Order: sequence, then C-alpha cells, then structure tokens
Amino acid sequence: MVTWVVLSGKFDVFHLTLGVISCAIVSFASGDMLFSAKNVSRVPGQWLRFILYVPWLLYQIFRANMHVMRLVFHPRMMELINPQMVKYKTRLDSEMARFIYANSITLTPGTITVYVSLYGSYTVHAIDDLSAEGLPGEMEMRVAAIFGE
Amino acid sequence: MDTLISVKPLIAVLVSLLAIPLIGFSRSPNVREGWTFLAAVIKFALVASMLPAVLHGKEIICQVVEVLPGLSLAFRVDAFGMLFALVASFLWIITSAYSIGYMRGLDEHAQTRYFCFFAVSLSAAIGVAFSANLLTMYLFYEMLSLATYPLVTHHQDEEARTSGRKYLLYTVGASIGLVLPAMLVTYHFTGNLDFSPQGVLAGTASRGTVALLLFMFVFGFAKAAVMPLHSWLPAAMVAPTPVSALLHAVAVVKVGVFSIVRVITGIFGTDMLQAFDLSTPLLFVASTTILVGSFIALSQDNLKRMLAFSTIAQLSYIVLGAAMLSPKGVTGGMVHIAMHAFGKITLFFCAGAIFVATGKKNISEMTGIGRRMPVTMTAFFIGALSIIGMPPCGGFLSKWTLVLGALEADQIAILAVLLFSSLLNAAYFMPVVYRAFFCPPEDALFEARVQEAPLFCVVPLAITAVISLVLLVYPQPFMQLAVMSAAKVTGL
Amino acid sequence: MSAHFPGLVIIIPLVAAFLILIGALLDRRLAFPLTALALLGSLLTAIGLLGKVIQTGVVEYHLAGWAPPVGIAYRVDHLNALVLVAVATVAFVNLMGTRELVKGLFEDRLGPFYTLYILLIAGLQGIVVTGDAFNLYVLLEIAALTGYALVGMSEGRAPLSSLNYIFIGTVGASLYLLGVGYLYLVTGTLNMADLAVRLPALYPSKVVVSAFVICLVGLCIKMGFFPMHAWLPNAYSHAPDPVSSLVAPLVTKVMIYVMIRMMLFVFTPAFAFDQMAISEPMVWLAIAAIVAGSFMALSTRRLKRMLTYIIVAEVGYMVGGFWLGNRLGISGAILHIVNDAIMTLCVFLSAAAIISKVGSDAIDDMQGLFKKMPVTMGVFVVAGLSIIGVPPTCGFFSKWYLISGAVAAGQYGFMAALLLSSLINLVLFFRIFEIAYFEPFHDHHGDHGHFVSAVQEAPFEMLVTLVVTAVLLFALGIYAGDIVSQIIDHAIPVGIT
Amino acid sequence: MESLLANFLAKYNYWAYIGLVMIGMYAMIAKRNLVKKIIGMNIVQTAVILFYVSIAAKKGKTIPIIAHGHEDTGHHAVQALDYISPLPHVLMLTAIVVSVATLGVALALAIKVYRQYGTLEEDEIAMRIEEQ
Amino acid sequence: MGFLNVVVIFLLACGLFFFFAGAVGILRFPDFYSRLHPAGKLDTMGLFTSMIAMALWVAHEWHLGDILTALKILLIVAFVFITSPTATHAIVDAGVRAGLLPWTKDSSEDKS
Amino acid sequence: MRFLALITILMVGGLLFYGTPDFPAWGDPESPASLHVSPYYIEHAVEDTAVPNIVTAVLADYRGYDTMFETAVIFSAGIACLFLLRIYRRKSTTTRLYRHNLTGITLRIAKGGKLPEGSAEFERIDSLWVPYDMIIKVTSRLVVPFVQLFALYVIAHGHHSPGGGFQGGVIFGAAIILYAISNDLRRAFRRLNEKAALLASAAGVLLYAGTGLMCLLLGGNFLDYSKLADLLYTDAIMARSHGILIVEIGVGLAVMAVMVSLYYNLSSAGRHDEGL
Amino acid sequence: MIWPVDLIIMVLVMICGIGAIMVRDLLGAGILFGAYSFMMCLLWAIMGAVDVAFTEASVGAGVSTVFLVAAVFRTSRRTKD
Amino acid sequence: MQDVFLYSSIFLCGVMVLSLYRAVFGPTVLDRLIGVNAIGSKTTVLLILIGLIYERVDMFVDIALAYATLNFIAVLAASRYFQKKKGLYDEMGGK
Repeated sequence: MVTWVVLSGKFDVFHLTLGVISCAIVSFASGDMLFSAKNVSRVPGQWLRFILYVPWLLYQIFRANMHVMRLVFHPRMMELINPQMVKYKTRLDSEMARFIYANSITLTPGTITVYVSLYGSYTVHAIDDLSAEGLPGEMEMRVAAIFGE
Repeated sequence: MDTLISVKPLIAVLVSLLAIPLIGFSRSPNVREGWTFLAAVIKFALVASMLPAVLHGKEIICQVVEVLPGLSLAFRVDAFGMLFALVASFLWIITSAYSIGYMRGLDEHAQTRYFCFFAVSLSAAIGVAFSANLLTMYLFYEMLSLATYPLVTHHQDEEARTSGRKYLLYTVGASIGLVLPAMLVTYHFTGNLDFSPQGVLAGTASRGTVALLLFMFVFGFAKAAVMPLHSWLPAAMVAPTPVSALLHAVAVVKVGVFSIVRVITGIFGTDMLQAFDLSTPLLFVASTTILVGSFIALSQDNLKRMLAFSTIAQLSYIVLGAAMLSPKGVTGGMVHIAMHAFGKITLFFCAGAIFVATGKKNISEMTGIGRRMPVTMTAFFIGALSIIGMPPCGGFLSKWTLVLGALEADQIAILAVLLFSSLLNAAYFMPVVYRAFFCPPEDALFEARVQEAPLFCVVPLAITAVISLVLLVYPQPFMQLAVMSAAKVTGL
Repeated sequence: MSAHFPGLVIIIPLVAAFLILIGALLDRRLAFPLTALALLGSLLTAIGLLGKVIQTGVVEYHLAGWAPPVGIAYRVDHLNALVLVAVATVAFVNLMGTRELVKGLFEDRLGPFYTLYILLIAGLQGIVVTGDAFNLYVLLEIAALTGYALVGMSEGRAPLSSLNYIFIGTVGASLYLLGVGYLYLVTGTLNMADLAVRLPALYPSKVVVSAFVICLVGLCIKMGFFPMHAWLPNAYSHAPDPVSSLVAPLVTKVMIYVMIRMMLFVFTPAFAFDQMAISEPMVWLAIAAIVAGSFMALSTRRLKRMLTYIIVAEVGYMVGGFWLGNRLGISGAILHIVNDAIMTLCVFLSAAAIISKVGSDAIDDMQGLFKKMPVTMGVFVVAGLSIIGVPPTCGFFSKWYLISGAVAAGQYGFMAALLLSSLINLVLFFRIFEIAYFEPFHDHHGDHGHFVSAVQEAPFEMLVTLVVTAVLLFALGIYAGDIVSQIIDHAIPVGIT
Repeated sequence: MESLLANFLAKYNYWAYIGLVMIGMYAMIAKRNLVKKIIGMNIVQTAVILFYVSIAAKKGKTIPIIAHGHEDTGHHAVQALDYISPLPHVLMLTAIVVSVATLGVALALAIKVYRQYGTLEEDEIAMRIEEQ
Repeated sequence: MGFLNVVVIFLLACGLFFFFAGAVGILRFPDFYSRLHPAGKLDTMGLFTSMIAMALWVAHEWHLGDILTALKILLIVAFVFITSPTATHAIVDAGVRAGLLPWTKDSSEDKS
Repeated sequence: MRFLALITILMVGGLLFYGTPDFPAWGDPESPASLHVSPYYIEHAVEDTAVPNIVTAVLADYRGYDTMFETAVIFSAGIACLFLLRIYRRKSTTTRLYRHNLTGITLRIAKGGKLPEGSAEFERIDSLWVPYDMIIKVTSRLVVPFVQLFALYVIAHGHHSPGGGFQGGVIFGAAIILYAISNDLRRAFRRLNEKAALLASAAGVLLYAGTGLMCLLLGGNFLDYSKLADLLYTDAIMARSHGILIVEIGVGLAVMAVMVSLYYNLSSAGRHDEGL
Repeated sequence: MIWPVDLIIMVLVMICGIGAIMVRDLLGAGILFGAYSFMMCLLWAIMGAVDVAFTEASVGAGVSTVFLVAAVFRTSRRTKD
Repeated sequence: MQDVFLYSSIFLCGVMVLSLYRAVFGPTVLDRLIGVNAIGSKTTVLLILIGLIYERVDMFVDIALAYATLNFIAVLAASRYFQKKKGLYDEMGGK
C-alpha cells in the first residue's frame, strides 16, 4: 500500500480506491510469495535490523567499488588479478538469509556468488587474492545477526 | 416490319434444358428416351408455331435481361434464324430416334449423359439461331462448344481424348481468341451488337479495321471449318455416329456457318462489304476450302472421315454464298444449310447404320454391302446425289441458286469452282455407291448374318432421304425463308 | 438500428470472436453455430447496408461520436458496400461448406480456428468499410495475422510458406504504413476524405510522389502483384483446404480494393493517372503478371498450386484493368473483384472437396472423378468455365469490361494478354477435365498408397454450398449489367470517362 | 555542399530511419536463417515507428501530457504549440503492438518449421524438402 | 541552492565515473567471470550515486509531488539493488553451467 | 541472394531517399503534420475527456476504435500461437524427475510410480536439468508482487502519466513470465492456467467491445463513452474519463493474458509441460 | 529534444541493428535485439514520446526478448550467417 | 543545471558505446549478455536524466522502473537458457 502511494502521488478518493483494489488483487494473486506463512511474527524485527545492516553494506559496496576501480584502471591489471573459485559453507539457514548474504557477496569486493548449493555451501568467484581471503568474514556474522541465527 | 413480343423463343431454347433433369434422373432408359422425344417434339412444335408469323414477315422478339449497357440477352426470330431452327429442331427428333437405335445397338455406356448433353447442344443451337445480338449468339456458341465436348469424346479413350482436345482448342480457342476481341472492338465502335439487316458497323470503322474484324470473325467461328481451322472436324469423327450426324452435319458446323453469315449480313452489312470490296478474299478463302476439302475427301478411305471432309467443302458453299453478297448467292447459301443438312445427315446415318450392322468403317471394306443393306445404301445414294447437287434431290436446288448467284455477281471464277467441286463430289461419292451395289461381295468380308441395321436406325435415315428428295419439289418453307431474309439483308 | 449498420457489420463478428472462444472453452460444439450466426448477421447487415447505400447514397458513421478528422469515421459508398457484401458472402458460404473438413482437420482446436476465422473476416470487412488510412493498417494487420496463422496450420510445407508470407506481408504492410506516414507528414490528417481534400495543393511535392509510390508498392506486395507474387502460390497452395478457400478469394481481392480506394479517393484520379504517368508501366506489369501467372499455372501438376497461379494472373487482370484508367476498365476491375471472389471460392471449395476425398492434390490423381463425384466436378466445371470466361457465367462479363476498357484505352497488349490467359485457362481446366473424365478410376492412387476405394461425393452440406456458389456464378453473370449500372457506376468518381 | 550538409543535419532522423529500413530489409532478403529474418522484419517495423515518432517531434517542446503539476493555478489555456504532437504516438503504440504480435506468430511458425525439418536454415530446409 | 547544486553535481560525476570505470572494466578484463565484477558492481554503484543525485535534485523544492518522485527514484534504486546481484548471479551461474572455464593466471601463461 | 538483397535495399532506400528532401525539417513545430489535427487533440483533450495524458485520451477515446483492434490484434496473435503450436496429445514421457531438495539426488520415477516417503522435500523438476538456484527464486518471490502492483498502478494511472492498459498488461504478464522463468512452467500454471489465460484474454477484449456496445445500446455511436454517463452517475466528460479507464482495464487484462499465453506456448513449443 | 544525445543513440541503434543481424549465433542475436530495443526506447524518450517509450520498454526490451530466447531455446542456436 | 544534465547524458552515451562494444563483439554470448545488462543499467539512469532535461521527471520514472524490471527479466531468461541447455558451443558447429 505504501508502495502504491509512492507510485501514485495522488490522494483523491478515486485513485486511493483504485489503489486499495489493486493491492487486494495483488495480495490475492501473489501474496503467498511475499510472506511465507512460517515466520510472520519475526518479520518486523528483521526489517529493523536489516535497515541497520544496509549502511554497512553500502560502505562495503563503496569499498568494493574502489577496489575494482583500482583494478580496472591499473595499467598492469593482468598481474594484479588472480581470479579463482572459492568454496565454503555457511551456517546460515533460512532462505532469506542466504539470499541476502549471497547478494551481499556479489555486491562486495571482488567477489561474485556463483552457486549456492542446497545445504549452504557457497561457491564464490573472487577477482584477486585479497578478495578471496576475506571471504566468509564479517558479513556472514552480520547477516546472521539480522535473522537472529 | 412488324415485331411481336413473345417468350416463345426463350421457351424454345429452354425446353431442352428443362428436360435435362428429367432425362438425368430417369430410372429406366425407356422413360429417359421418352422425355427426350417429348422435349424434341415440344421444341419443334414451338419453333414451328412461330413459322406462320415469320412467314408473314414478322419478327418475334424476346428480351431476357440486360447484362451490359446496351447489350442484353435477347432473342429475335427472323426468317434466317427460323430456317436454321426449323432444320435443327426437326432433325433432333429424327436423330433422337436414330440415337436410340444406334446407342442401344452398340450398347454404349453413359447413355444418360449422352442424352443430356445432346439436349444441351440443341438448346444452344436453337439459341444461336434465335439470338438477337452477337453477345447472345456468342454465349450460345460457347455453350454449344462445351456441351458437345462430352459427346465428341463419348468413348473416353485415347483417340477421343486427342480429338476432343483438338476440337476444343479449335472451336473455343478461336472463339475466345478471335471472336471475343472482334466482338469487343465492334462494340467499342458501335455501342451495340444487335443484328440489323444493314449491319451496325457501317460508317464507324475504317477499311483496314473492318477487314481485320472480318478476318477475325470468319476464322473465329471455327465451327464453320474454314480452311486453316478445319482439322478439328475430321478428328471429331471419333464421336458416335448420331453425334457426328446431328452435330457435324447440322448443329455444330451449321452454327458456325450460320454465325458467319449472320455476322456478314447483320454486323457488317452487305453494302459495306461491297463498298470496301472485301468479298473477294472471303470468296477466295471459301473457294480454297471447297477445293482442298474435296481433294482431301477423295483420298479418304474411312467413310466418316470422307464425309467430314465433304462437310468441310460443303460448308464453304454457304460461306461462299454469303460472300457473294448478291441476293441469289445469299439465298443459295441459306438454303444450302437446309439441303446440306438433310443430305449429309442421311449419309451419316447410313455410315452409322453400316457400323452398327457390320462394324465396318472403311470404304474399302464395304464392297457389295448394298445387297445386304439395300435400304441403307439407297438412302446413301440419295444423300450423295443431294450433296453432289444432282437433280432429283434438294441439293440441286441450292447449288443451282448458288450458281445463279455467282452469275449475278459476275464471279465466273466462282462458277468454275462450283462446277468443278461438284465434279469432285461426284468423284468421291460415286465409287462408294458403285462399290456397294455393283461389286460382288467378297465373302471373307462379311459374316453371313449381316442384315439391315435396327429399325430405329433405318427408319430415320429413310425419312431424311425421302425428305431430301421431296425438298426439290417442295422446298417451300426453307426457300421462302431464305429468300425473305436474303432480300432483307441485301436490301433488294 | 440501421444507422449503426456500418459499425455493426464489423462489431458483430468481432464480438462473436471472443464469445466463440469462451463458448468453445465450455463446449467445443458451440463454436460452429456461433460462428455461423455471427457471419449470417454480418452478411445480412452488409446486404442491408448495400440497400441503404443504393437508396440514399454514401453512409457515414462516426465511431466514438467524433467527427472525421479527429475521430475515426466509416464511410460506406457504393464501392465498398459491394465489396463488403462479396466478402460477407464468401465468408459465410465457405463457413457452411467446410464444416466437415474443419472438423476433420482441426478437431481439437475448433475454438481457436473459428475465432481466427471470424477475426479474419472482421478484419477484412473493416478494411473495406473504414475511412481512415491508419485504421486500415490496423485492420490489415489483424486480417494478415489471422491469415498467417490459418495458412500455417497444416503439416508439410505450410509453416514455411506461411513464414515467408509473414515476411513479405509485413514488409508490404510496413511500406503501406510508411506511405500513410508520408501523407500524414505533409497533411497532418489520416482521414481519407480529408486527405483527398488537402492533397491536391501538395501534388508537386516529392513527398506525395514518394508516398504514392511507397503505398502502391506496399499494396502490390500484399496483393501478390507480379514481380512481388512469390509468396502467394506457396502460401495458398500449402494452406489447409478450408483456409485456402477462404483466404484465396478474399485477401488479394480486398487488397486490390484498397488500392482502388487509395488511388481513387485519396490520391485523386487526376494525380494517380495523369500526373504520375505510371498507368502505362502498371498495365505492362499487369500483362506480365497475367502471362507469367498463366504459364506458371501451366507448368504445375498440382491442382491447388495451379489455382494459385491463376490467382496471380487474376490479380493482373484487376490491377491492369484499374490502371487502364477509364471507366470501363475500372468497372471491369471492380466487377472482377466481386466475380473473382466468388469464382475463386467456388473453385477452391470444389478443390477442397476433391482433395478431401481423393487424398491428394496431384492432377494426375483425379482419374475418373466425374463418375465418382459428379456434382462436385460439375460445379468445378462451372467454376472453371467462369474463370475461362465463358458467357453465361460471371467471369465473362468482367472480362468483357476489362477488354472493352483495354480497347477504349488503346492497350491492345492488355487485351491480348487477357485473351491469351483465357486460352491458357481453357487448356488448364480441360487438362483436368480430361483426366477426370477419360482415365478410368483407380482404386489405388499412385505412390501414395492411400486406399481410396471409398471415394464418393462430398458431404451433403458441402454439395449444397457448391451448388449455391455455382448458381451465384450464373446469377452474377446475368445480373452483371444491373450491378454495373446500379452500383459500380456510382462508385467511380464522376471525372473518369 | 553547404546546404547539403545543413539538409543532412536537419533531417538526420529521417536518414537514420532509411538506414534502418535498409538494414532490416537486407536481413530479410539476404539472411537465410529464419530467426534472423524475423529480427530483420522487426527492425523494419521499428524503423517505421522511428519515422512516425520523428514526425511528431518538435524541438524544444514538452511531452504530450498536459502539465497540471504542483504549481498549477487552475486550468490555463493549453497551447498546442507547446506540446509534441500526440497523434503519431498513438499510432505507434498500435504499431508496436502489431509488431510484437507479428513477432509472436512468426516465432510460433519458426518453431513449427523447426519441428518439421530440424533446422532453421533455408537452404537446409530446401534440401530436406528435396529429399522427401 | 548553490550547495545542493554542488552536491548533486559531485554525486552525478561520481556516478558517471563509476559507470565509466565499469565500462572500461568490461572491456579490459580478460575473461567472462572477471568482467562480471565491474559490470555487477560498478554499474550498480554508479546507478546508486547518480540516482541519489537526481533524487536530491528533484526533491530540492520540497513539494509533495517532487518528494514522491524522488521516492520513486529511490524505489528504482532499491529494486536495482535486489535485481542486479541476482542478474549477475544468474549470468555467472549460466557461465558455469555452460562450461566456461574461468581465466586464471596459469592458463594465460600457458597460452602465451 | 546477397546481390539481390543489395539491389533491393538500394531501390527501397532510393525511393525513401527521394521524398526526404521535401520533408519539413526534423522537429519543426510548424510542420504541417503538427498543424492540422493534432492541435485539436492537445487543446481539447482535457475539456473533452478530463484526461491530461493526451496520448491516452486519443488512444482510448478519439481513436478508441484503433485501439480496440489493436487489442484484437494481440488477441489474435495469442490465439494464432495457440492454434499453431499447441499439441493436445498427452505427453509421452513416462518418467518424472524429482529432486530431493536437501541432498540434490535426482530420482527418476516411472509413470504411475510413487514418491518415497517424506515427499514434501522433493521437488518435481523438468527433464532438462535445472540447477537448484535459491537466489533467483527468492528474488522473484520478492519482485513479482511488487511488479504486479506496479503494473496495476500503470494501468490505473494511464490518465496522468505515461502508461495505460497496454503497458500495464505487458508488465503484469512479464511478472508472471518472471515467475515462470524462475520457477517452472508447472508452477506458473498453478497461478494462471491456460484456460484461465484464454478466458481472461477473451474477457478483456470483450470488456472493451462490450463497453462500446453498451454505448451503442444507450443511443450513442459505437464507443461513445459519453453515453455511459447515466450508468456511471457522472457527467459526460467524466464518463469519458471513466470509460477510458474501463477500456484500459480490458486492454490490460487481454494483453496480460495473451503475453502469458504466448510465453507458455513459445517456451514449451506448445506442449505445455516444461518451459524455459 | 536533445539532439546530440539523439544523434549518438541513433548511431548506437544502427550498430545494434547491424550487430543483431550479423552475429553468428541466434541467442546472441536475440540479446542484441533486446539491446536494440533498449536503444529505441531511449530514442523515443528523447524525442518526447513517453508512451511509446514505455511501450517499447515493456514490449520490445522485455517481452519480445523473452519470446525470442524462448523460441531459440525451443529450436536451435545455430546459424550460418 | 540543464547543461550539466545534458553533458552527463552525453557522457553516459559515450560510456554506452564502450559497453556496446562488448555486446556486439563479445566473444561469447554471455559476454554479450553482460554488455547488454550494463547498457540496461545505464539506460535507466539516462531515462531519468532525460526526464530532468524535460523537467518532467515524474513521467519518466515509471518508464525507468519498468525498464529496470524488464531488463532483469530479459537477462534472467537469457541466462536461464544456459542453465537448461548445458554447453556453450554445443550447437555452434566448429566454433
């Protein structure tokens, strides 16, 4: 609903009614996707913690970008980089947590999640040694913290 | 000139068409042939019922529907058309009878189809006879071509196929390729296509155009078998004999020449042709056809082929007559339609009767046949005399008129052609008669049982032969009609 | 209600299309009656419209209530009322005739089939009535799309030909759209009547000239005119039979109608005939089309393929007749649109009947058919005669006008081409008749190994429709004079002599 | 020369669309792969759309949605010259829809062809047809 | 508003620079996997910064409508933050499935 | 072939080139195209229909008839695709593949066979092997509802901002396609099966045409929405505006359904079992 | 009406178009065609045709690319030219 | 400020050219995919920039959002291809 208002930018009755109807349609059609029934109760807390996580993530992303940018403009780039695949296991459990973690990895320094197996083993492609070393790292903890795991 | 408005011509045309479903759905052959007869008789009666009016100089008009601006599907019965219709419808009766004998005698297949298309052809022939304008005539002309196709190819074998092909290609091809454009050009010049006694084209086109048109019309009506376009006719002799008889002695070829004469008189007008001096080439073509056709006939062994070439030659007499542009000539040509029809149909009937009785087709195999089939061969003799133009028969009359016409038109060459061709006619007919009657039969040629053909075959040919004879002394309706129309078209 | 006829004639089939789909989802058997009902309604409306036009002249209909240059308007005059009736008739007759065939071919997809069928008709009828150049494009596309789908729905080479049809058809439509765009660029309007008013001032402009050429080329591609005809034989001959008997009579004819409409009522005759001076080359192209179509038809031994080549030639007739630029020629072209639609319908329907029974469309496989299917073959003969142009049938009369037009315009080449093609048609059809007539019937058909001893007459309803079309051929022929004087004469602008 | 250049610059949109039409047509004629042809077809269609949109364009004018933003003080008279002409846009919406519809049908047919012949190359299909 | 202008321009420039770097990276990196790094990260970042800049610019007058527009821009950013890594992941996963070998120093030395 | 192509395109290019010099300069506000009809639209759209987005107003009202056929075009494309490709035969594969989500073991089960115990942890997969990709699935779970909402917004706000039924419908359809891509076709069928899609597409266009018919029944011309005023309890102008909205909804519904149906058919080549 | 951008995008469009028909791989062609549509969308946005741009963004860039990929998936990627 | 946006967009276009190089000449299909994806994200920004230039951003935001969505879907579909059909070169005879 909030999203609707943001999108619409109109506050007369007519459009709000339309908005309500639309939201009803969407939640009827695909509400089950957004909220899996299991853990509705814990959602608000998670959201809060997630918002706190975001600035840190942004910082990480910024660092990552600086890092990659250095590589990009480095005249002897070929010597610096050393692409490799790293595999390791996480202890994250829920799908959402794994998802956020995976995406965060992709966004952060020199690493891309290649594959997340069924039982939480991550395959990550790292651009150079530095990125590869720092992998399981701090991020996992923080993501775990969000979901209270 | 009085005109009468009546639907009789239309009915006369349609009656045989209407009979088709009856014929087609008849269960037993007898019923079928009964319908055929009935239709034929009604048709003849209708045609004949219009005769008195026509003889009184009236015209009967029936306009059906206007299909193009200034052009309608219309019928008009005048003397010339009457003449032709009379011949055709009368002969249909006789031929029907003959067909029954012939077809049953040979146990032909698909007789229902045969009778159906026969009826259609007759409708078309009468339609041509009564048509009031070129368009209507063209319509029925095409209809006739197509309706006779199944008749020509009745045997459905390879030979029939090739000759059917040839037949269609010549007749329809020429009519589409030559008549249609000629008709259109005429229409373009005149704005209508009605036949009128003095022609409609006069004063609208230049000499070259007229010559071209004339050429297109004369050759376009390929049914008339004018020389370069004649070869379909012998080929079409593969048809059953009644077909050859009626259609190739009467309906089809006569429709061709009828159309030519109609066009020459009704569209071009004799005056104009005279003025442009276009009759000479026409005469030349016709004479050539006569002579060449006769010469070829001389060399034929197959009886029907010989008759076919004879027909080619004889048809050109009619064209010749019309092309002389003199009253007598035209009259002679017109009368020749009737005379030749009776004569030639007799000959064809005889050929068919011989075939039914003996299975022979070639002249060389007919030695002594006259003794076995006296009636048939006597009729053949009469028919031959008529064609040659010997006195006791009607043919003499028409040929005589033609000769008079030639004299009238000061065409000595034509006279020579006429006489010479008569000689040729005699030269190819007489041996047949001679061989039939005077040569002793070779036993090997015939089985002992050979007798006259079935009654249904013999009676018609006897009738026609008798009529051929009678026509000399009493040529009345035909002669009078011909004279009337000739007078009208030549303006004398 | 009659005020809404121009709208209804399209809306009935259109709405019915969706109802048919829904109905077919419920019960497959509903599809056919619904379609028949809708097409019947459309046909009646079309006839009513024609009557109205004859009585009162041009009928205008403003969709959404906006007057023409702003909104879209339908403008029904004599020309399109006539073509409309022809389209509706063909559609309805074909629908009735092919029920069994369709059932056999598309048993599991009757709903979609009839939906597409009726959408195609709606599109074509829309093309005919619309008075808006762009609306025409949309309708063109709807007709084309459904046509592609219907044509492609068959095994064998059909999908490939249909794909080629899509390519070429799309190029044609795009070119047409471009032409309209050019016109819009210089006039600012899309309404045909408005365009006709605003264009004359702009005739010297090169834009108009190129718009003219582009439109013409696009339409020529769509109608399968001679150098651009390559798609047509493939698409039509490989299409399923009930479809080719629908598409072949209608699509090219409607395109020719569009050409006539564009040339006469958007670019006025003064521009099209006088200023552009392309009459001569167009007529020569038409001659080439006629000759080429006829000879290609001679060279094939397959029935449907032969018929499609004949269509190529017939397109040449109509285009050539139109570009003769005189009254007779144009009347002939318009008359031939109607006649050829019925003729082609008749001939394709009987071909469909034959093929469905014989199981092959090779001409050589048609031995003995006169015996086995007398009625069908009879109708086929009538249709053939009409195509050849034998008098009482309608084909003769349009040919008559065309040739008269050619004579009047002094285009003797065109006349010769017409006659030549008539002769070739004669040969073509009699070749078939000969085989069907002379050769004895075989139980086995050549190498197909298809056991067809059960060859017999087509289903009853098909026979009825066949006979009806055959009768129509005669009726059209006999009333050709009336049609011309009552309708076509009013359809042609007065300026043309 | 000068004017030619000026002319060129004033109408480069039109040149571009001509170029695209040519590219698309080339693909449709010269390429033997069916999907390539389909792409070429779509390029032609987009080129036409480009042409129409170019017609509508007006230099320095705003988009055809009437501004009723925050600072509006009631309805002020709408000046036609201030807005880009909307009509071609409407037409082109339709044209885009048509092109996607055509694309869908064409692809469906291509799949059908592939199902039949196992290839999308025209010459290979021709070979398959020959073989049959 | 001079200050805001400067901030916006600065952010925009940063964003553009990120984009530029991303593009160069895509061009320069030796293999598919390493190319994904700049593509996935630098583009996202560039988008982020420039969007922020534009959102700021749009919202500088504090009208409700403008703020909503700015929020919408941020919504795009959020959306991209969800989808971009996913897209990157999808591509890289596709690469692995397709059997594309990652470039390593060793392999390049072998070749050269 | 190539040579021919070159010649053809040169001819076409030359043809197009020929007219171009007489074009008004690009972007010229004074070009005739901008002076005749379109000013009317610009100046009267708001007063006539109360729709500020002129394009929408023209699209759905002034030239609403075009749009109806545009919808019909897309509808017929959907039907055409279905008609061409759909294979109604039962699938011939006798085995089904299942994957155990925890171990990644793939089971092949013959037709009629049963799953082992604890089948909740098994997931049916396509015969072409698909990796287990949690990331994409989660993303789609997050994104799909959002996109759908966005699509509805686009439809509803076609009056004020760019967009409208068509775009919204496509986006909605794209959302479902996204779902189908990230999961598999069977799951998408559970959301929107084939028949429902067909029904929706027909219903959508019918909504459009039905609105037009309603206007006709109420005494106006076809599609003349102002006649709906009584039905909607508004004046004629707002009735036009609302009429446009109704129509847009119809378009959106139809387009959505058709897009989805097209995707189903194309990606599974008509078999409707396994997709992309 | 930003003509320099317009010009550049126009060039890009051309490149994309040529690329899409030149690539010897149908999937690549499909992807490039998607890029082509992106560019087109941009072009129209530049010319002020927002609705058209919107439609093209949703149809050309999104759905038709998906369709192309789906079709290529169901057929073959191979192409000789 | 308009100028700034204008030059930014020109610059962005320039950057797109670079990405396009990868898209057109990328050795493998996936490289093209990367290129196109990169172009997509730049285009999103560019759309909003255009909106700023027109001073009608609110109109362009929707487009940008739709654009981002559909770009994502397209990329996903294309990469899905590889997940289903293993092997990059399996059908590309010779290469």
